[in-house]
Amino acid sequence: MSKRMMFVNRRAPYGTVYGLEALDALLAASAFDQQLCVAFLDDGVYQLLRNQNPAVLDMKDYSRTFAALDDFGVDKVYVERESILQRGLCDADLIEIRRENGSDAVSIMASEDMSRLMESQDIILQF
Amino acid sequence: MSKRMMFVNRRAPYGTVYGLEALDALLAASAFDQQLCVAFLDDGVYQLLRNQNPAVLDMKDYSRTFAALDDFGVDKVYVERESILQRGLCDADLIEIRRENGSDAVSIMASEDMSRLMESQDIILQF
Amino acid sequence: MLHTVNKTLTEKPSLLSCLRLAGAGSDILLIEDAVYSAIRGSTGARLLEQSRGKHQLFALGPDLECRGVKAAQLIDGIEVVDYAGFVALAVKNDTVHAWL
Amino acid sequence: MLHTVNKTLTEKPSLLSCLRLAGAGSDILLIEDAVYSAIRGSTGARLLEQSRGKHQLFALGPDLECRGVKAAQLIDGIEVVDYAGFVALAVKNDTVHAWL
Amino acid sequence: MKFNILINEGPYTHQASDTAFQFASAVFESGHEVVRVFFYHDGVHNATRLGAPPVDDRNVIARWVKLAEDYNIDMAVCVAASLRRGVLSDESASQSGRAIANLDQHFKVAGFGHFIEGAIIADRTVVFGD
Amino acid sequence: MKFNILINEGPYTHQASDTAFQFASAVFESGHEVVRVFFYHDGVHNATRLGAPPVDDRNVIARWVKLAEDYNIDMAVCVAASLRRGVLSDESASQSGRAIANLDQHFKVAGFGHFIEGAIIADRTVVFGD
Repeated sequence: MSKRMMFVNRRAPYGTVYGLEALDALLAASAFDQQLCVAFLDDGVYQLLRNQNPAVLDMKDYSRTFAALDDFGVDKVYVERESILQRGLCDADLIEIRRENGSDAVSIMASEDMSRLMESQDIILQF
Repeated sequence: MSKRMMFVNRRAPYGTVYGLEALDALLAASAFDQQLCVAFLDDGVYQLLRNQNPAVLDMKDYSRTFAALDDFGVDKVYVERESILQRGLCDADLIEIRRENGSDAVSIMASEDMSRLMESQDIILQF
Repeated sequence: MLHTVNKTLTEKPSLLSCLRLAGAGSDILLIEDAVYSAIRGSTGARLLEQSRGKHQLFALGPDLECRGVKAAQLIDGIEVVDYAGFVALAVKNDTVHAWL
Repeated sequence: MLHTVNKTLTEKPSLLSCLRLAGAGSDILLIEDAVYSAIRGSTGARLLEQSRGKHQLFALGPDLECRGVKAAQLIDGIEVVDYAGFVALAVKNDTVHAWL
Repeated sequence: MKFNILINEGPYTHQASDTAFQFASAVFESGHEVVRVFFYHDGVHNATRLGAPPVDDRNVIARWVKLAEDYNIDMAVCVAASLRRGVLSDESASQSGRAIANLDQHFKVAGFGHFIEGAIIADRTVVFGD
Repeated sequence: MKFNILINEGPYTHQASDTAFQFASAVFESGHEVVRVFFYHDGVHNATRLGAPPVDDRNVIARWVKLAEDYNIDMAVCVAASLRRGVLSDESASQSGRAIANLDQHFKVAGFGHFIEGAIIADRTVVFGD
C-alpha cells in the first residue's frame, strides 16, 4: 500500500542549500512506488521564478530540473496563491512545468485548498 | 588606540548554540584592551530570563556566567526595552548583573538610545 | 495531524504558516524556542489565543523548564507535555508535520 | 555605518530590526535572499519604501541576477551594486554591521 | 509502533539533534521503537567520530551511538549530503581519493531512498530540523 | 585598506561563505587587502579537507585555499568551535586522542582572540553569517 508523500518547499533558493537538497531528495524518492507531490509556499515560491542565473555565483541552476519532474513520475506541483501575492509576484512570473502529455502540472491554489491537501497526506517533509 | 566593540545577542538560548558561543567569544575578547560592551535585543533578551535550568536537557547553564561579566572587564550590558515588552516580559523577569562595586551593570534603554549606542561603535558583532 | 513548531515568531514566521495551513481540529505542539511564544502578552501568544478554538495547543515541558519559563506565565489552554507526551501525540495522530 | 541584511522578512525579521535601529543617514545593503525584499509589492518593499528618506538603499546585483530578479521589478530608490560596489561601501563607511 | 526519524541539522549548533534524541529515548520508554534514524543536510555532521566537545557538555554523537547500540537502531547519513560536507566513510574516502575517513562506525552511508524506505515500513515519520 | 573577515556558517548549507569569498576577491581587485579570515560557529566546516562536492558544483574550500595562496591570507578556525564540531588539526587530534585529523593544511587553529586581534589591526571588519 503506497503512501501519500508531500515535499514542501518553504525556503528561497541559493541563500541556503535546502531547496537544492529537497529536489535531490524528491528525485531519490521517485524511485519508490509512492504517491508523491511537491508544494511551494512561503519563500519556497521564489524557487519557481523565471530567468534564474546562479552561474553568476558559480552555483547550479537546479530550477531547470523542475521542468523535467514528470520524467521522474512527479506530475503534481502545488503552489499557494497567497504566498505568490504576498511577495509582489504573479502567476506569470513562475516557470512552467508541463507533463509529458502537455498538460500543466502546476496548480496554484488558495490557502484553504493547500490546507486540505496537506491534511490528506501520510508523510509531509518540509525543506 | 583601543576600539569600541559591541557584542549583540539577538537569538534565544538553547535552540541554537549562538548565545553560548557569543559568550565564549566575548570572554576571549576581554583579554584584549578594547572598549567592550554587550547588548541584548530581539530574541536575545530571552538569554537573560531568570531560573533557566538547561540541565533538564543535559545542557550547560551559561547564563550564570553573565553575573560574572565584570570579572572579565565587561561592565556594560545594554538591553532594548521594546524587545522585552514585545515578548510579554518585564524588567523584573531578567537576571541581575552587578559590577564588583555593587552597581547595576544593566541599562535597559529605548530603541532610539540603542540605535545611538550602536552608531558609536567601531566594531559590531551579532550572534 | 500533529504539527510541530520550533521557533518564535521573531526568529522565523513558521508559526504563522502553521496556523494558516493547519486544518481545524489538528494538534499543535510548541517545542524548542517556540515555547516562548506561549508566554502571555507576547506577539506569538496573541495569535495562539485566537486559534484555541480551532486547535488543541501543547508545549514541551522540558523546553519550558530549560528556558526558565514557568507554567504560570503561559496563556490559558496550553497543555504542557513531556517527551513521553510528545510520543503519545505522535502515536495518536496519523501524521506528524514539522514546520521548519 | 553600512548595514547588511541577508534574509527576507518572511525568513527572519532582521530587516525589521535593522530598520528600527539603523541611524538616520546610514547605508543599507541587501544581499543574498534579502534582495527579494526589494521587489515592488512585497511586504519587505513596503517597509523599505517608508525608509528611503532616512537611509540610502542598495542591493547586490549578482544576488539579483542569480535569483532571476530584474532591476525593473525593484522599488524606486534602490541602487544596484556589484561586489566591487559592496567593497566601496565598506571602505566609505567606518563600520560594517551585519544583521544576522 | 515503529518510528522513522529524520534529522536535518548538525549537533550543538541547532537543538534538532538533541530534541530528536530525547524523543527517540521516550519512544523506547513508551514501549514503541525507532527503526531508523536518517541524517540529511547538515545532519550528517552528527556522524563524525572526531567531535571533541568540552568535558562539561553533553556528547551528542556518543549519546546516539549508545542508544543505537542499546536498541539496535539503524543509523544512516545521506551519501550526497555527506560527501559535500566532508563526512566520509572508508569507502567514500577511497572513492573520492582521500586517505582518511571520519564517519563513526555506528553510522552507514546510504541514499535518501533509505529514508523513504524507512518512511514506508514505519508507522510514523518524525522530522527534526531548524 | 586592510579587511578582517568573519565567517559564521559552513559551506554549501548557507551562502555566507560564498558571499564572503566573492567579497574578499573584490577587495583584492579593488586594490585593498584581506589580512585575515576567521571561521567561527559552523564556519569551521569550511576548513575540512574531506569535502567532495559534486563535480558540476563549485568547491568552496578549494576556492578559499587558492585565494589564500594567491594573496597570502591568514585563515584560522576557532579552536573551541572546531573541537565541538569535529574539525581537528594534527595537534588537536592528538590532544583529544584521535588517530586522524581533517583540517586542511592551509588553515590554522586559533582562539577567538586571533579574530579580535585581526579586528584591531584591520581598518574594517566584515561579518558573514545566516
